[in-house]
Amino acid sequence: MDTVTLKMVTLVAEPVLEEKLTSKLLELGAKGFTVTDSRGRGSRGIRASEVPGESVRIEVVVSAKVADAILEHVKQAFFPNYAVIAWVTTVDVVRGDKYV
Amino acid sequence: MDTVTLKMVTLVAEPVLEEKLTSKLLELGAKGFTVTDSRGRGSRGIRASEVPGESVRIEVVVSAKVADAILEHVKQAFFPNYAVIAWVTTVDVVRGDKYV
Amino acid sequence: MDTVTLKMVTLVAEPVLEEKLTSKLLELGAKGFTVTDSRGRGSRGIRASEVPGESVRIEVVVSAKVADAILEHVKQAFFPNYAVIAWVTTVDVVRGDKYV
Amino acid sequence: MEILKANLLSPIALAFALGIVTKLIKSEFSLPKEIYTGLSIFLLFSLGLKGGVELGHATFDSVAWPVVVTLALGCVTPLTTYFVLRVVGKFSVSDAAGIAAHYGSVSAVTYIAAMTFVKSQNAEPEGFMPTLLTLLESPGIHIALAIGAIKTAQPGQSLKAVLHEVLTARTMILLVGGLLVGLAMGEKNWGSIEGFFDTKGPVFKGALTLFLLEMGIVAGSRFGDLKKVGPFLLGFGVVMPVLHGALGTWLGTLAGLSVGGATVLGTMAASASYIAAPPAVRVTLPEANPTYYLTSSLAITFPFNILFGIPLYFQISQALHGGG
Amino acid sequence: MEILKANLLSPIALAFALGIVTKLIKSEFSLPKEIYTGLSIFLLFSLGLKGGVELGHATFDSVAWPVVVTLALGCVTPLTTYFVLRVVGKFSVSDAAGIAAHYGSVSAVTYIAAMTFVKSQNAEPEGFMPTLLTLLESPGIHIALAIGAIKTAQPGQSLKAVLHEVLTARTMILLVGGLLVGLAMGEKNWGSIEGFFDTKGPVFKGALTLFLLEMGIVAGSRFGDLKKVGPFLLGFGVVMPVLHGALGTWLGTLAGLSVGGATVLGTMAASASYIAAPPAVRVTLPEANPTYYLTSSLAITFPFNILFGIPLYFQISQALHGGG
Amino acid sequence: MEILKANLLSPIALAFALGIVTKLIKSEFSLPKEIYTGLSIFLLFSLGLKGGVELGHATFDSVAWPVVVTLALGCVTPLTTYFVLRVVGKFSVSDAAGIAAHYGSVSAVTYIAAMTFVKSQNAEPEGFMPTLLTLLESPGIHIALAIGAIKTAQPGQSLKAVLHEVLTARTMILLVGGLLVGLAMGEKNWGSIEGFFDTKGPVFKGALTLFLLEMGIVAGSRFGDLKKVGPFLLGFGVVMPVLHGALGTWLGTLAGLSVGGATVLGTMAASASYIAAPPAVRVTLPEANPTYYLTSSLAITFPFNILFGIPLYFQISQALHGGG
Ligand SMILES: Nc1ncnc2c1ncn2[C@@H]1O[C@H](COP(=O)(O)O)[C@@H](O)[C@H]1O
Ligand SMILES: Nc1ncnc2c1ncn2[C@@H]1O[C@H](COP(=O)(O)O)[C@@H](O)[C@H]1O
Ligand SMILES: Nc1ncnc2c1ncn2[C@@H]1O[C@H](COP(=O)(O)O)[C@@H](O)[C@H]1O
Ligand code: NA
Ligand code: NA
Ligand code: NA
Repeated sequence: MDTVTLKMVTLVAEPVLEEKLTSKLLELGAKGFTVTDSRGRGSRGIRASEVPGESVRIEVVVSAKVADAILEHVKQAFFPNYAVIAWVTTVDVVRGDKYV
Repeated sequence: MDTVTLKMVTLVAEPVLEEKLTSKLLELGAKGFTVTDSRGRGSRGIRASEVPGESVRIEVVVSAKVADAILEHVKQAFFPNYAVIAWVTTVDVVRGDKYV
Repeated sequence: MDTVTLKMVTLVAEPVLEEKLTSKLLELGAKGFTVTDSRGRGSRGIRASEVPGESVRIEVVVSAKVADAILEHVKQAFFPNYAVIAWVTTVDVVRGDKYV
Repeated sequence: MEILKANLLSPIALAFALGIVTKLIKSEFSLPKEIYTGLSIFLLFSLGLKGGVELGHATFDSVAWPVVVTLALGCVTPLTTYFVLRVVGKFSVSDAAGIAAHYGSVSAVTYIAAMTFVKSQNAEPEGFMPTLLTLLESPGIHIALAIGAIKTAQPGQSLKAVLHEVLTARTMILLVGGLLVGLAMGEKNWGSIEGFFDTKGPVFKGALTLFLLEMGIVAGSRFGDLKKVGPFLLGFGVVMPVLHGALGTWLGTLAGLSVGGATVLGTMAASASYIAAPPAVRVTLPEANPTYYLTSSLAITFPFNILFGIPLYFQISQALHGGG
Repeated sequence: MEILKANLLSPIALAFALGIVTKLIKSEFSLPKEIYTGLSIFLLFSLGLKGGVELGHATFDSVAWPVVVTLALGCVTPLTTYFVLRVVGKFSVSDAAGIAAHYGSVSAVTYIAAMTFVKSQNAEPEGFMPTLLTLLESPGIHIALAIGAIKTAQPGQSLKAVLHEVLTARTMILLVGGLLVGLAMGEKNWGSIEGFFDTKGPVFKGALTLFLLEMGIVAGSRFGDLKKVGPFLLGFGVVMPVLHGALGTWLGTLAGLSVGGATVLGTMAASASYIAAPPAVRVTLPEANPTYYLTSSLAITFPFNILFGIPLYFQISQALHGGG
Repeated sequence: MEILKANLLSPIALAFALGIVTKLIKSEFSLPKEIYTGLSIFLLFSLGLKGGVELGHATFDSVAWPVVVTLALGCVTPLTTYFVLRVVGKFSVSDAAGIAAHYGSVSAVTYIAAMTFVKSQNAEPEGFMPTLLTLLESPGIHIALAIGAIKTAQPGQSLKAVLHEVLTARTMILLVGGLLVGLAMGEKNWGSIEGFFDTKGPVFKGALTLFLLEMGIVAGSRFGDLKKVGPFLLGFGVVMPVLHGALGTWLGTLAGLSVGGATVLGTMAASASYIAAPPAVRVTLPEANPTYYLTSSLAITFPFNILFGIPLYFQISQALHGGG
């Protein structure tokens, strides 16, 4: 099977940030993203929505370089004031040229 | 901890394909799957459902061989006409013999 | 980018177990978790909820040691009687010191 | 026969049957989970409110005996269920206790259907019936789970958690809470919302019709498991409710309930919980096979009561009251 | 003009327009999907129930000819659509067949709007209209998909699966099922729930108003695609419904339908499905471009019919019946 | 006292209290989010429609002064809030501005409760009250966020995005849109849906009762944070609404509003937004602590107004109108 090795960045964040984060992802070079509604607990429990504990989980498949840019941006723009968590894993993607 | 190293294939697809995809997964040798409703953006934005941008995210833990068969099938049967994205990652599974 | 390499454990389980599992995760050392509603099929098809096939998908980023403890606990306390599936993958986490 | 026909041609029985057929023809259709939950919230809260408003008119004397027999039913029905299953049915301790928790508790939907039926037969039940429903909900679950926990020598440390969960669950909040709200607001305030919450009005009956359509779908989706549970449980799911139903109707009549009230109490005793009991049993007695308790309560006893049991208990009640 | 104005100032047309404006000003507002589904379930089931109750009064003779012309419309409209698109519009086989599946079927919401409109004009349609709606729903989809499958030489093995899906889908279960339930329960039982399900009552009309608010949002969110489909499809989306609408009204009148009934049949023929057809086409004819069939049916034909088509077919019907 | 008692025993106050108790006994029960949203859509749209129908009867003169004082309140209340918090409460710029955005805007649910209350007291408010509600919604948020952005020297580039979001949000679409729809359709068409949307009818009041049950749960789930916000904010959450409420009632009376109308305007001024303001503040002023603004508006001011504030402003209004 012909696959390309890329990075998948997963961000879990407060729902109010969905729009801000996803438009930033595209700006930084992502070609798409997948968002899932989820709930969770972390160190802060800050919630600026009616539904306590609710968060959005954003997955984005990108090149290693874009992944780094995303993490850098998230760290600087969101970590100080928002409940965001970010992790990266390595994935093999079919039709991977679409995402770089 | 006693784990088996397997592959996890994630497929993100239009909702109309859920039934088609999951029955194919079982046919190709998967022993189970997990589906989550999600939304997203990609290169096409095709939507044949009432809810724009909605998609299903299917995770399936399988052997490397089955993973390859799944990717091969998805590539041939769905990539030309449908908005499907597929990636594979390596996972350590407890009670892993259940899935091969 | 400054990241820490950690483990991400994913558990897929019957909804009635959500509370039991997540409180156990925190007890075993996890600092947070993310839960998503999902549906799926596996080897048993046991369903003790009104919605057939519904399950919860719990993701938790932890140190390798805690990951092992979680798997060990899940194996002993849940595998005999419940429909639970567990897998582990390696992730690079930003602000990773928060999770150990 | 007249009464049975009246029941089978009622909108709610027909909607329930349509739900079953929907599953039998393998349709994917079902109500969204949130709509189903919303309807059940409306129905339960309406019942609680109306019960509270009417409880304001009841005297202590008229309520005391019905409360006593209801609590007695809550203690007896899990035990009869358990012993029948152990002794006659040769079920394991866990399975027998798991099923007993269901038959010892009560199905709120069956209760609502019985209330609607007797009202349509002009046998208005007592106003405090929702009080009895809440009293009958939890004892059976706890007695059965306690038996299971003791016999299988489990620590049972989670029994208290289960008790809290049952007592603070949706049904309880809406019924007990609605009762208190209804009691506090009184007739005058009730007048301003009666057109919406009245349990004899079209909104309530319409919502109930839609709800039973979905319940039919839920019950019908369990029909595939009927062959897995064996002939004993099939018979048990019909015979046990008849016995409990007759017992409840008789005790209700002794306690001074009207024809309608005794019918509803009998129906409660006959019904098996499938909302409160399943998660409690799943967490406390994980070895109990869910296929047994879910299929018997949901795919056998529930449809039986909705379609045939309620008119039967009504006729028993009429006979016991010297009518019929 | 009077009739057009009456329609444009009706709550449902105004709510629909508000929904479109909501999207035009780029608001994120929309009804939760579950509420939208819940409303559609209520509306369809009400229609089925009421139709069933009224079908009880119909004679075989009065129903026979309307059934025949309805089936004829189900066979003719996909073919006219297909050939117009192929010959005049030069569309590919897949695209033409995909669009034909939509225009050969029927939009339940447009049907509901037509029913509500003619009733408000005191032109009560026949009681068996829901029967005709169900008859018209599936043939068009199958004929069009069969053409597409044959012409593109695909195995077409999934046509049977598509048929099962359409026949067991929400609309069918609720309309056909509701019809049978209504037929079985009869006038007497209907009385107890009429205040909730009556298709002339405020609950139905209120739910319909909210539903059309959401439909306006859904249609409005497709407006951005209007420039992608080209001028031909824009014109097609208005001219085709007028032709089919006139044909349906005429055939309905020939078959003996009243002014209201013929108007509703004409509206059905004029309308394009956007609930049952899209997933069927997406799965069976994946090469067909969804932008074409979704935009023409949802963003052109649907608003046209709701705002202008229905009063037009009503006037045609009046003229054909020698009135107006 | 009579008036306070009438309010505390109303279905909506009791349902709200039940919601709070539900959380205090640690129940997991709550309405599904979609049902909650659906109810709020129904309530807001009903208000808009009714307001629009009645606005058709209003003269320019009767509306002009109320509009002026409403806009004045929209400018004054965020400023008073900000300075009290900065000067007396020693809050940081961000926290003070964040809270000011909440108290400068308005809580639609509190508004609805006030409308229902004064109507039940036969003090029918003016028909254009929904117009005033929409006018009061956004200025406060913008003034407060602008102060915060200027004082913390942030670029504030997102202020425009926030403005668009507030103006196209659910509340605005439904109130302003409903108003226009109601205005366009007129009395005659309103008649056909009045039984569903009438803000004095049982459907509206029933939906409001269920909605306030959920609001009680939401408010109650914030009670755990009360000890985190300190005694100052606790007092502030009660004193500030009384001051703003008296000011609003007085200005409303000056502007010529009736007893009921002035009460409702006072309630609006007294209320703090917890739907529109929180996301706007979270995105624009991330350093502001959400625990402060959410707890004070939702767990203190909101219950205070629902249970005690509204009858108080009503009595102030009666006194100002020379009655009481
Ligand atoms: N260790 C973790 N593993 C998985 N998800 C987490 C973890 N910690 C936090 N989260 C998620 O991130 C969100 C914000 O966390 P925090 O910023 O720590 O409050 C939570 O609601 C969780 O959904
Ligand atoms: N780079 C990406 N990362 C994550 N998900 C993606 C990505 N690209 C596309 N998707 C998902 O795949 C779906 C279809 O994408 P496409 O075929 O590119 O239109 C989208 O709705 C997204 O949910
Ligand atoms: N191979 C698999 N890959 C992904 N998810 C699975 C797999 N097998 C089971 N699951 C999930 O785990 C749940 C329980 O599985 P089981 O215990 O096998 O019945 C299912 O409902 C699925 O959501
Ligand atoms: Na029972
Ligand atoms: Na058509
Ligand atoms: Na205010």
